[in-house]
Amino acid sequence: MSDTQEPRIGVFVCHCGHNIAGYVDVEKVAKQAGELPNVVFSADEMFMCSDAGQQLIKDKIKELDLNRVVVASCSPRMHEPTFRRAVEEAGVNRYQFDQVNLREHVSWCHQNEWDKATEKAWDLVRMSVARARKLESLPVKTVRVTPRTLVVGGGIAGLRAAMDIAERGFEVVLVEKDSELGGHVRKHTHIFPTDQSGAEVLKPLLKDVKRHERITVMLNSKVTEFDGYIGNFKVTVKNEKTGVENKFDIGTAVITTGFQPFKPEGYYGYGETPDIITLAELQEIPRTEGLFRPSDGKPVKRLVFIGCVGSREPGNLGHEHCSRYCCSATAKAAGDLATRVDEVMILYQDVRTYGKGHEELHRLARKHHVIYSKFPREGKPKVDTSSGKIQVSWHDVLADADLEIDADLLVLSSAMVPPEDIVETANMFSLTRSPDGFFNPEHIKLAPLTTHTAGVMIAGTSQAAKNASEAVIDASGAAAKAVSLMAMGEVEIESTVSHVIPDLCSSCHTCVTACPYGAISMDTEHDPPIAFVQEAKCKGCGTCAAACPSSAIVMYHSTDDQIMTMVEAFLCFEPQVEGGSS
Amino acid sequence: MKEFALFRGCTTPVRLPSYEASVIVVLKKLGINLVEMEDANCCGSQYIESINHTAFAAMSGRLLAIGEKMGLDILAICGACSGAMKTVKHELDHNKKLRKEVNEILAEEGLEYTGKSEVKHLLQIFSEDIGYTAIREAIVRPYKGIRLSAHYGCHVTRPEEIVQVDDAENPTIIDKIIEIAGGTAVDYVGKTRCCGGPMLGMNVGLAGRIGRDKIENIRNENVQGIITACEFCDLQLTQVQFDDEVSHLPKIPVMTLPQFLGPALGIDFDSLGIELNKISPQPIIRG
Amino acid sequence: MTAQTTTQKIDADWEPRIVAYCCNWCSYAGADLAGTSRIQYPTNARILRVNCTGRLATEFILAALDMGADGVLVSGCHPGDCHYTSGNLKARARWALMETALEQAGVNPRRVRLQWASASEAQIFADGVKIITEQVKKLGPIRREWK
Amino acid sequence: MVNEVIELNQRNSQSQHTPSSAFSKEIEKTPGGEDIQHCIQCGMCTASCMVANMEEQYRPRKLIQKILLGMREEVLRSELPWLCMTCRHCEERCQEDVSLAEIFHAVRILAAREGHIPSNVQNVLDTVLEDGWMLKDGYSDMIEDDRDDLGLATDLGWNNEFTKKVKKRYIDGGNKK
Repeated sequence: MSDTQEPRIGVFVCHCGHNIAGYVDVEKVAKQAGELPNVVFSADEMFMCSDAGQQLIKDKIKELDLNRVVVASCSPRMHEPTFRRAVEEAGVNRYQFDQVNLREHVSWCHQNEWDKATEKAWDLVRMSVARARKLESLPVKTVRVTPRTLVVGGGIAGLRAAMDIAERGFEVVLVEKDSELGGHVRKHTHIFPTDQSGAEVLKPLLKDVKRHERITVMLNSKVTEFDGYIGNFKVTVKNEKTGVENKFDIGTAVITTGFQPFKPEGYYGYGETPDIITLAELQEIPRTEGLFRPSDGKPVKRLVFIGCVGSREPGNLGHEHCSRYCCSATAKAAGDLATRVDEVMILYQDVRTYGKGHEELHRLARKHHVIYSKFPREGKPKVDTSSGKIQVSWHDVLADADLEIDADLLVLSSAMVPPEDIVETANMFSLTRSPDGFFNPEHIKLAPLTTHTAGVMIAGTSQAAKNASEAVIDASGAAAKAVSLMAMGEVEIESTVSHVIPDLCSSCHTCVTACPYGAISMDTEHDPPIAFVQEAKCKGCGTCAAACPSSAIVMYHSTDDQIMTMVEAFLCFEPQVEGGSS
Repeated sequence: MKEFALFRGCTTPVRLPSYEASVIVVLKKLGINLVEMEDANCCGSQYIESINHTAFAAMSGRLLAIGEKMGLDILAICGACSGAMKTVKHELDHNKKLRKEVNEILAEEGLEYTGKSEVKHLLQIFSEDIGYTAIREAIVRPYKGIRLSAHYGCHVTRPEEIVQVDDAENPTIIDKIIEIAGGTAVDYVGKTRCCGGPMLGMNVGLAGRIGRDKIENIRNENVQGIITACEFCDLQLTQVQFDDEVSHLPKIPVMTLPQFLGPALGIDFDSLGIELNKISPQPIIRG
Repeated sequence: MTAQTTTQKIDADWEPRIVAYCCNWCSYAGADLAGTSRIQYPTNARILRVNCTGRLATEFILAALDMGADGVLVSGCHPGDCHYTSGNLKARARWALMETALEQAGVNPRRVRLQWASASEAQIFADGVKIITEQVKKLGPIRREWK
Repeated sequence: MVNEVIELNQRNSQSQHTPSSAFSKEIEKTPGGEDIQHCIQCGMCTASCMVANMEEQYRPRKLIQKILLGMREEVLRSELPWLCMTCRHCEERCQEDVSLAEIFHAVRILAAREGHIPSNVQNVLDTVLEDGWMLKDGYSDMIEDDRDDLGLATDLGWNNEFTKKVKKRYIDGGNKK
C-alpha cells in the first residue's frame, strides 16, 4: 500500500447507541462525508467498537480497496488501539487511520444544541478526512527488551519484586540507599496482624535475595543516571560510600522507594519531651516485658495514642490523604500494650481498621479495655508540657464530655509521607506525582502499577500510603508486569518520531537544544554538520519540528501539513461547493 | 387434653379480667385445659430485676419450681411475666452458681428448680400446641374482612433467641390468626415498636407520647381495631387514646387476641367480658 | 491583508469559529472528562489533538487566524506536568513572541488564549472555551474571508 | 405521681473528667454487663430507640460511652439509665451483640446499691416488697364483682411472704451478690 496511490477513504460514523446519535444527526454527517473528494465509502453504524463494527471496517477495506480509514466515534484515548488493530488486520497500515471524537467532545457536552452539535460533528469529520488524505504509512517499530530489571528500593516491596523477577529467570539489580535491606518493616519490633517482629517476617525473603545468583544487591547506592527508552535503559548506580559507579543495561524498572514516617513538628508538643513519640518510633522500641518512659525509664502507667497526626487535613497539601495503616497498627499496639500498663487511650477522628483480620485487632483492643475517644475534627486535642507532665485535654464527641489526662507516654500515629528525595526520584524516572506527593500510576484503575514512562513500574508505598501486605501485593503485580515485557523479548514502540531533511538543515543547532531527550545530534561527516534524530531516543513530542527555523524537521504522523489541512478544512469550506485547496 | 399451669400475673386479674376469662374459655374451646397456679408470687420483672439480680432470679425461679412441682408447663399471658420467667429459666439452665443459690432459698419453700418445666407465652400455645389448622376448623362465625392491626409486645417477642416465640423483626402469629378468623391483617410503620407501657413507672408524659405515636401510625392505615397479646400493651394502647392531645379523634377499639377470637369460635360475648372494654369493640364484633 | 479594526454592529446570532489546539496527555483528556461529566459548554471550538503544545509553531496560530478563525485557544499541561518535561514551557515562550506579532498585524490579542488544564480539570477546560468564545463574540468577526 | 421533667445530668464542666477503665470493668463483673466492651459506638442502638426518638436527653450510645470513659458518679446518679424500657429493639439491631437493656440493668443494680433509685421507682418498689405484688390496693370490690360475673376466682391467692423473705435475704441484708 504505497503512499503515492490515490487516497481511497472509508468514513464510519458511530451511533454509540444513543450516546452520539441522541444529539448528533449521524446519518446526515455520514451522507455529507460521502460526497467529499477521495471518500469512496461513508456510512453510520450502531457500535463501531463492537465485533460487528470492526468487521464492517475490514470488509469495506477488502471490498473497496480502501487505503485510509476515518472512524467518527468516541475519544481516541479510548479506542485508537482497537481500530488501529482492525485496519491493520485488513492490510492497512495503522498510521493511515484517524479517529474523530464525536462523543466526549460533541454529543455529551452539547446536549441541548442539536443543530450546532451536528454542524460541529460535520466540521470535525471533514477535518479528519482532510488529514486522512495526507496520512502516510509508517513502519511498526519494535525494540529488543534487555532481560534485566532495575529495582529501586530494598524495602519489603523491593525485596518481593526482586525475588519474583529473579525466580522467573531474569537478572535483577536491586539498589538500596541504606546500608541494609529491609526498609521500615525490618525495624518494627512487632507488626500486625501476625505477632512476629518485622525482622522475623523478612528473614526468609532477605536470605533468599542475598543468596540469589541472579540478584545483584547494591547497598548505600543511588541511581545517578537513567537514560534511554523501554527495553533499552542505560543506568548508572553510584555507591555513596565508596564513590564507585556501575553502569547497567536495563530492560524494565520497578520503583519501590517507599515512604517516610512524618515527623510531626508543631503537632501535639512533639519534640518538647522524649516521652512524646511517633507510632513508628514506638514500633522500633525493642520488645521488653514492660513499657518504660524514654525520659526516665520509669514504667508507663498511662499510655495515650492520638490518631491522624499529619493525615486527613483538608487544604494542607501533602497531608490531605488518609495513611490507611495507622488505625490497625495503633489498635494492635494498644491491644498488646494494654496488658502491661494501667490505662491505654486512643484519641481518634475515625477508626478505619479495614484490612483482612484487622477488625479483630480493634475488638481485641477494646476487649483489653483500651478506651477509644473520638475528638471533633475542628477541636483537636491540646497537649501542654509546661508543667513537666504531658497534660492532654480534649472534648469527647460521643459522650459530649471535656476530658483530660496526664500521659506517661504520648504516641502520635503520624502520617506516611513521601521520602525527602521523592522529587529527585520523580525527575530521574520522569514520573508525575499526585496531590498526596506519591507517584501517579498510568491509570488509577486500569493500570495502577505501570506509569506514563513505558517500562517503568511503581509498587508499594511509593504509589500511596498503605500497609505492608498491600505493598507486597503491589510488588508481585509490578514484577509480573516487568516479566511480561522481558519474556516477550521485544516490544512495539510508537513510530511517531521526527526526521531531519538533510537538504533543508541550516546547521543552526536550534533543534539540538530544543529536544528535552537529547535525541538530536550533529552528523559531522557533512560540512557544515547536519542534524539527525536518533529515532530510538525520540519520544515524538514534536518540539524540534516547531523550533526549526527552516522547517527542516518532519514530525511523522503529525506533520505541519497534516495539521494545517485540518484547520483549512474547518475554516475554508464553501458548503455545497466542490473543491477546497489540496 | 393438653394441660398448662396458668400464671395470670398481677395486672391482668385486676385491670383486665376479660383477658383472663377469654384465655380460659377460648383455650378450653380449642382443647387446652388450664390449671390455676396456686400460691404464686410476683415474677419480679422490671422493679426487683433492677435492684438485685439474685432476688429477681429467686422470684421467677420460684414460679418455675411451682410449675415443676405441678408437673405442668407454665402458661404466661403477659409480656413482662413470660419475658422474666424465660430469661431467668435461660440463666438458671446455664449458670450453675446462680441455680445452686436460688435452690437454697427455694428449698425452704419445699421447692426445687431442675429445669423440667417449660414456660410458654399465649402465642406459642396457639402456634405450637393448638396449631393453625385446628383453629381454622373451629371457626364458626368468621369476621367479614374487617381491617385489623396486630401489636405483639416487646417482651413477648424479644430477645428472640431466649423467648423463641416469633420472629422479632417480622412477627406473624397474630396476623395469621386475624386472617384465619376472617379479618384482614394490616401492617403499619413501627409494628415492632414499644407501646410505652414500661415508661409509665418513670415518666407518664413520655409514655403517652410513645403510645400515641404508635396509635397514629396505626390510624394512618385506617383499621377498625388493634389486636394485642399482652394486657399491659392492651391497657396502654387503650388509655393513651383518652389523652387530651388525641381525645378529639375517633377511638380505635383494642382487643386481646382470645377476646377477638372468641366470637368467631361461637363463644358468647358475656363470657368474654366484651362490655368491660373501655373502648367498645362493637365495630369489630359487628363487622 | 490586515484585519480591519473598525467596530461595526455585530449581528446578534453570529457565532465565532474557534480553533482549539489541545495536548494529548492533559487538556485533550480534560476535554474528554468534560464530556463524561456532561459539562455543557459552547460549541464554537474545534479541537485538534497534538502530542504536546511544544509541537505548535507560531505559524499554526497566525495561519489559523489568517484562514478566518475568529479565535485560537491553546490548552496544555501545567508547567512541570508536561509528559515530555518541557514542551509547554517552550509553547509559553513562543506565545509572548506570537502576541507581539499579532499586535503588529492589528489583530486584537483577546482573540487568542493560552491556558493550562490537566487531565482532571474538565471544568477549567470548559470554562476556557467559554471565556474565549465570549471574548471573541464581543470583538466580532475577524473580517478575514478566505479568498 | 411521676415527675414530668427528668432531672437532667448537667454537663459537669467544672472539673474535666480523667478517663479510666475501672467503671467498665466493674460493670463487666455485674450480672448483665458482661459485653460492655463489645460496643464500638456505631450508634445503631440510639437510631432504633423509641425513647431516644422522643426524648432529646436520652442517648443510649452516649450513656455507654460515658461508662467506657469511667464517668461512674455521673452515670450512677443519673436518671437516664432508668428510662430504658428494656424493649430490646436496640439488642436486635446491634452488630456487636451488645445488650443495652442488660447493661442498664447492671447500672441500676449498682446505682440501687448506692441508694440512687429515682423516687417514683422507689415508691413502686416499696409497694411490691411490702405487699408482695404491685396492685394489691388496686384490687377494688368493683373489680371483684366483675371477676365474679366472669366466673373467675375472686381470691387471687397471692403468696406475699416469699417476697419478704427475698427482701430480707438479698436486698436488706445488702449482701453484695
